[in-house]
Amino acid sequence: MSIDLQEVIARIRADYGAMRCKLMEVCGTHTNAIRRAGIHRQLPAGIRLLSGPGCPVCVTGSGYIEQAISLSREPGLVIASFGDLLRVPGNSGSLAEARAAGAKVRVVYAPQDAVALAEQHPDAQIVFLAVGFETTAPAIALAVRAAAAAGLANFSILPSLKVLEPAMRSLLAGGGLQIDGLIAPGHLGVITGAAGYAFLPREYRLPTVVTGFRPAELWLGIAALLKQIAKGESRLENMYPQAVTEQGNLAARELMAAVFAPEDAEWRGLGTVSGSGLGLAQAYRDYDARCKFGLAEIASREPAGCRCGEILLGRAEPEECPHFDAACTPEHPVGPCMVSAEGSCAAHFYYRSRGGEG
Amino acid sequence: MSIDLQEVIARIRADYGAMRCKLMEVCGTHTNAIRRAGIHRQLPAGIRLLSGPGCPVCVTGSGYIEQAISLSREPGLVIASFGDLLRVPGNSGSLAEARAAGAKVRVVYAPQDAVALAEQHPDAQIVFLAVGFETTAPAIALAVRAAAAAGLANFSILPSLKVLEPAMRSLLAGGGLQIDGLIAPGHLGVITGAAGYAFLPREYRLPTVVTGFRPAELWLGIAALLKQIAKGESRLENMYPQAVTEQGNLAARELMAAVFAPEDAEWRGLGTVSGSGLGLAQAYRDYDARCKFGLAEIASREPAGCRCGEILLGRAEPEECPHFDAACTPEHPVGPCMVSAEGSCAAHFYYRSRGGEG
Amino acid sequence: MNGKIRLAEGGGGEATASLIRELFWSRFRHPQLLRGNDAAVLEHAGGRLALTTDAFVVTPWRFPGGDIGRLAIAGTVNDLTMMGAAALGLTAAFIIEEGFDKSDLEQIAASMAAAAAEAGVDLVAGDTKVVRKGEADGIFITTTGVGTIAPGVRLGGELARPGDRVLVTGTLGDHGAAILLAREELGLSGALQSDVAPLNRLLLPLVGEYPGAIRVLRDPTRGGLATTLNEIARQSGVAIRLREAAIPVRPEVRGLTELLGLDPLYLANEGKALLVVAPEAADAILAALRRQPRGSRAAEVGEVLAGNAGLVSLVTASGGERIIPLGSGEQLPRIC
Amino acid sequence: MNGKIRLAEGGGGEATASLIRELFWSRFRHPQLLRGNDAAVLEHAGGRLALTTDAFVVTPWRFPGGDIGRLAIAGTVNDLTMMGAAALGLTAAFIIEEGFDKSDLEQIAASMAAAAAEAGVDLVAGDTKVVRKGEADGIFITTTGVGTIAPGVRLGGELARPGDRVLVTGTLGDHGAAILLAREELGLSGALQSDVAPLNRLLLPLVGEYPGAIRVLRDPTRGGLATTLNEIARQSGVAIRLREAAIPVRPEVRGLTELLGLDPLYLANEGKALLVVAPEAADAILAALRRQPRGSRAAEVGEVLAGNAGLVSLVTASGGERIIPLGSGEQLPRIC
Amino acid sequence: MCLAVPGEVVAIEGNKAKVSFSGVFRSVDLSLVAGVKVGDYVLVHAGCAIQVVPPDEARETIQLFSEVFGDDEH
Amino acid sequence: MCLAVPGEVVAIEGNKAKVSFSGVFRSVDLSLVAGVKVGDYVLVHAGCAIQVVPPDEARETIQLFSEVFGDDEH
Ligand code: SF4
Ligand code: SF4
Ligand SMILES: [Mg+2]
Ligand SMILES: [Mg+2]
Ligand SMILES: [Mg+2]
Ligand SMILES: [Mg+2]
Ligand SMILES: [Mg+2]
Ligand SMILES: [Mg+2]
Ligand SMILES: [Mg+2]
Ligand SMILES: [Mg+2]
Ligand SMILES: [Mg+2]
Ligand SMILES: [Mg+2]
Repeated sequence: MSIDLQEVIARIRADYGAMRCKLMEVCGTHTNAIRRAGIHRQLPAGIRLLSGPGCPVCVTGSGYIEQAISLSREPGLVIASFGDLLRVPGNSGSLAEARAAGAKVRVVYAPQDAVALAEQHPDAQIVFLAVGFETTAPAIALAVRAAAAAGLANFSILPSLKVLEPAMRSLLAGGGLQIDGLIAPGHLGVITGAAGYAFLPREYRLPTVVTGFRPAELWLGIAALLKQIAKGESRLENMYPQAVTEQGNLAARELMAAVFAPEDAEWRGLGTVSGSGLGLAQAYRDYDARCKFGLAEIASREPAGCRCGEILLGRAEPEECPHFDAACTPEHPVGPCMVSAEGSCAAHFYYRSRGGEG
Repeated sequence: MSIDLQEVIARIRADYGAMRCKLMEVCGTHTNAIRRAGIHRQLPAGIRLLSGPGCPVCVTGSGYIEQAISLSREPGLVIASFGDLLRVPGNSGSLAEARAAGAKVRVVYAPQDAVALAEQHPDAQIVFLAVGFETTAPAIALAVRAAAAAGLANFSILPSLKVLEPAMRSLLAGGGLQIDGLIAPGHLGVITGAAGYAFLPREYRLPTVVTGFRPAELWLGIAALLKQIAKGESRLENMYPQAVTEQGNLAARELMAAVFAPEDAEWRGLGTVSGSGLGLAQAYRDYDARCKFGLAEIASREPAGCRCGEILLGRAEPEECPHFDAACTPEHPVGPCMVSAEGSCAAHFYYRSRGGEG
Repeated sequence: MNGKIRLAEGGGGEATASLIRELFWSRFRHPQLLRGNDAAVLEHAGGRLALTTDAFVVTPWRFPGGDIGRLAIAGTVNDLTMMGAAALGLTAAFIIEEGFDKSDLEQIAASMAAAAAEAGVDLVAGDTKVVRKGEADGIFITTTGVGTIAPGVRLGGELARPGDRVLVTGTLGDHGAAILLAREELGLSGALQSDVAPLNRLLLPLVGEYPGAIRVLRDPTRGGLATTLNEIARQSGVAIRLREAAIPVRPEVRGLTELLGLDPLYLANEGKALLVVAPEAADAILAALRRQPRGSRAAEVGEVLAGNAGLVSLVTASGGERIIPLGSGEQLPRIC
Repeated sequence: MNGKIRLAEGGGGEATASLIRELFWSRFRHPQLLRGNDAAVLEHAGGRLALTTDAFVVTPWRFPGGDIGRLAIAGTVNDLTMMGAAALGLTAAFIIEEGFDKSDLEQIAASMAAAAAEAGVDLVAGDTKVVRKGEADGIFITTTGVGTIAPGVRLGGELARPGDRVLVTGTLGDHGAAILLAREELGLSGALQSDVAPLNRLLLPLVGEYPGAIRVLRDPTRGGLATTLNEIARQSGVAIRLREAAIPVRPEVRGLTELLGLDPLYLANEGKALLVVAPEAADAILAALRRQPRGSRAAEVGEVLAGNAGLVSLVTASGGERIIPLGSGEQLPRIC
Repeated sequence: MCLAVPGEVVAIEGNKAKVSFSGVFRSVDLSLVAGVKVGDYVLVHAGCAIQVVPPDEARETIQLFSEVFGDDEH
Repeated sequence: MCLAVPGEVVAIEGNKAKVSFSGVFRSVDLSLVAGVKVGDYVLVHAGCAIQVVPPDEARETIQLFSEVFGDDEH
């Protein structure tokens, strides 16, 4: 048994050809997968897809990057980071630029690889840049726990971990976010469970569908969402049950609860959202680079004219920014939404048709 | 007024054409200057020139080099050295090879440049390889004094400084050294004064002439020495009065007395000669890398078959060594006499005529 | 120009292109340099010569399926081949870091010799420099090739025309994936191998056999197929549309790129070529390629279109369409 | 081969020669490679081509009188010139360390352009790679040149004959001395400048004018006059005897070499050539050189002798004689 | 938000698995998923298995499609 | 034993001199030689002046030669 995706798409186009609505995804990997599959161009013209605050790189404040850069200049200190963070502009430049100027910045695939780096280089201080949402936080918690178990005095993390729910609430509370349905992040749901999204239809009457990332899964999620909207429903539907259970990964959530503690966090575009971040729990404070190196907080300064904040909220499209494709390109990004290939601006830059698609 | 050196040489060849004698110089710079001027080929056949223990590189034991190499492998430690020491083989290899394997070895022109290096790199430990005779010791004493005055905790020296007189006495005492006249080192004499050589004719009846390094100066010294020998005299003659005074450089000698203290020293070929070395005086012990890094003494191991020891004593010629121009070349030196361009073996290798001159 | 050189400026994408434009094209005005092909073509009394140079700096220098020596020979032979040129001779200049193992150097020399023999080309001049420990990353090799172009042969990135077909000689991304696999810091392993190989024996006979029908020959090295097609689209003032389903990619390469969030179209190839060919000859050329071992997985992957000059797009397996932009430098593994 | 590469093995002396023999000559058997001239000569339908390559790694990259860009152009133009070849085109491959200043890169490109204009040659192809911070020493440039050799021209290190005269086009050691001066760690200063310059305009007309009389043309770069003469003596199976008094050396170069215990005959030159010429033409060639600004201090410095094949010696100012051996690598300042 | 990829467990040692992603292998931490055996597919994010998934995920999607479209309102 | 070279003092600051070796300059320590003035020649070893020397050293040599040969025994 297999699906003829062309037939599915044709049917959706037929069924919802006249519909006018805005759907939002809040996951960078969704943004990217949708663009890569070319789904934008296949949707009926009245259906718009917005990209919300779901790329950890995009929502990280420039002050955090700046802290990392200033740390990276310490002699004997090595920054370990996920690759996509390297090109994010801070206030004074990116980590890639700091590296070009001599700072030691190593790209790792997994947080535990940064712990291994610390074991291999006992004379260096390794600081891992801990960015991510609930999906990534457990992997980082495992790394911190492993470092603690090994008694490593030369490993720490610079936390900028985020939790989705408070941010979604803050977004929706204002009423400024006008969307008709939400494509909920599939992999985050693996940890939180589908139940983690239940507040959206329940409290905000937002039709919400959890989906995966393959083209068929995305079309499935969109179809389900459009159907709800058409029917005037607002339910939580889990269209990715192969991976997302009702309650999610309990072991992961327990580990997070043991290693991390909620703290306020700054989101680019949203400002500071109370309880939306994860710091280290008291027992693991020795592994917090902010304490260990006495780092002062650095205020974020968004580049002049950059509209990333509004774009993350679905209040503006990248093309409405005066810098888009002028001063700001993936080559020379001004704002963070242009940095990651999943940032809304980069996605628009790369995947727009020159013939017109926005 | 000028000299026609050709005429001078012709006269010497005429006057001493039939003479049979052995002259020795004990200064590497003399060895080199004589070879470079081609004097060997111009002397009458019966007059032989031997090179004694006068190149600091040649007389430095392989154990010392080995200590330096083991130090050079310490993380954060930088060895500063005169250039010619880099290719001297220790027991396990040379400093150049240690550098190729990753050790930090910097070539400096002056000992004070090593102090400057310490000032510029406060996070590194700079160890200067203090080799030399009385000529070099004052410059090293100035460097140690400057480091002490600046309170530099990251500068030290690994001493292997030598003093000529005890070594000459040890050589001559055995009666094994059969030479007819000594060409005394001009620049060492600048420090010690001509008086520093007076014991040679006085106690050992050795005709001794202090000379400079230009071809004319060398010929002058040789002429004076031959004249003494021919007349059966044994006097000290200072043929370099422009630079060498009777008492030498008193300021330099006082400084050496303040900074250094005599100690026993190992000479390659001579073994350990009591009181023939200079260590640091009590007041400057903090600057002795041996104490600072708790270095164990390393026994010298001369490469099998190398006859450097005998060659330094004038008891063998380089060509008598089985390795000469076979296993041992300036490119791949086996013994230290092949390492420095001034070492006896290297000098023979480079400047011999293929037609026959030894 | 202000600022400091970034790694991305050597990545072969837009950053490299703009650096080269600003730095060199503004000062060196030779028309061949400005053309931006794999090799320069010089006319002289005895006919046309192709001249190409490349510095090889691959890290690590040894990788599954090859090493920097094989790469340096194959890369230069291939750049000559892409101009339809038969190698007259190659030169190699070595920059070696003090402390490099001589036995490794021997292995590199041996694999250069083997690659040269495989290609039937000669190394005719060389140079060796040694720099201090810490002043190079083991070994860098710059190879330069000079070759002769037979009369009548005309190839170039500027010659693609609407209606032409785009062929590739085999699977894409193998070299780039093998390099990522070889980088210890990513902790990956597998049987995946670089495709590094000289292509002159595969392609030069075809160039002779189909005069005029083969418009463009390119080796999609740094920056991969995506970057190379963008260059051709710009040089020729055409659009190019790929069909995702037709592009051959090994499962291991697919697995690796999915794991790291990369795109195989941007990964380097060192033993593949892309051909833009006249539509009427496409099937014959494809069949000829497939008859050779190095072309057994050749495929027609797209076509050249009029309009939208410079645009490269791809029709996805699910029928969508997306732009394939010029890459932007360093391929960084992504978490998200 | 065991062990690790030493700096000396890049010094251009005996160590470099033996490394190259063991590593490359054993594997690459092309007769041009084995000949060991400045450039390879390739015969093809259209006549003879000369091909040469060199990696430039000079530290510091900027020095009194020039920079690595000027050096890279002049060095390659000169190696072609030494074969009597007129440049058809040059290529340049850059390896740049991440973090290198773009304004410095611009200056290097500008001085390459200026040197190319001075020589009247074109850069026709290039390549740019960027390596990570700490994996190169700022910038390395490999230039390769291809040139045409006029019919009848025959030059080569193997052509010196007893009775021939050895000329140099000017003062020796200027480049090597300028580099030592520029190295901060030695704490030296002064007005001394590198001689780096293209010599094609000085020498190619003479090659045309004195066919057969000029036997060998060489640029005594790495390893200096001493090393180059040793190579020629070996290649031709002759002895060469220099006259110390005739060798032009600037006082500053003399001062610097005495201070550091070095020998100007082993210091690099980058704007000088040595010529081995037939005795009957020596005076005319010397006079012709001296009429040019770049040859105003040209001198006859020695002669070629029969017997003692491979031996280079020097008659000192005081009438003595000494051997001038092939150097042994890195020039290290001496204390003694 | 969060690239995760399914791979096949080919070996297990302690809480680490060797996981194959179409023939490319990486060490993956199993601490967060219980009872994984060789032959299972796990969803991997940042070096951690976060879920055991069925070998043929597509089947579920097909099933769900028919549910969505099977509904006959349109 | 000990390369030493004469150079001309061209400037003095404290106990450091700028010394010219035929036009190449190096900073040289003067601590060990008293009363040096600009224009003097000093013999320099390892960055230290160890002696003040006459500008024309050759004169002394010539003088000494005539003494050695002036002796009429041969
Ligand atoms: S185009 Fe650039 S500047 Fe404008 S909103 Fe996007 S990232 Fe910010
Ligand atoms: S030739 Fe070599 S091994 Fe023999 S004595 Fe001289 S240095 Fe020692
Ligand atoms: Mg090329
Ligand atoms: Mg590399
Ligand atoms: Mg060369
Ligand atoms: Mg390195
Ligand atoms: Mg190419
Ligand atoms: Mg060359
Ligand atoms: Mg350099
Ligand atoms: Mg290239
Ligand atoms: Mg560097
Ligand atoms: Mg040359």
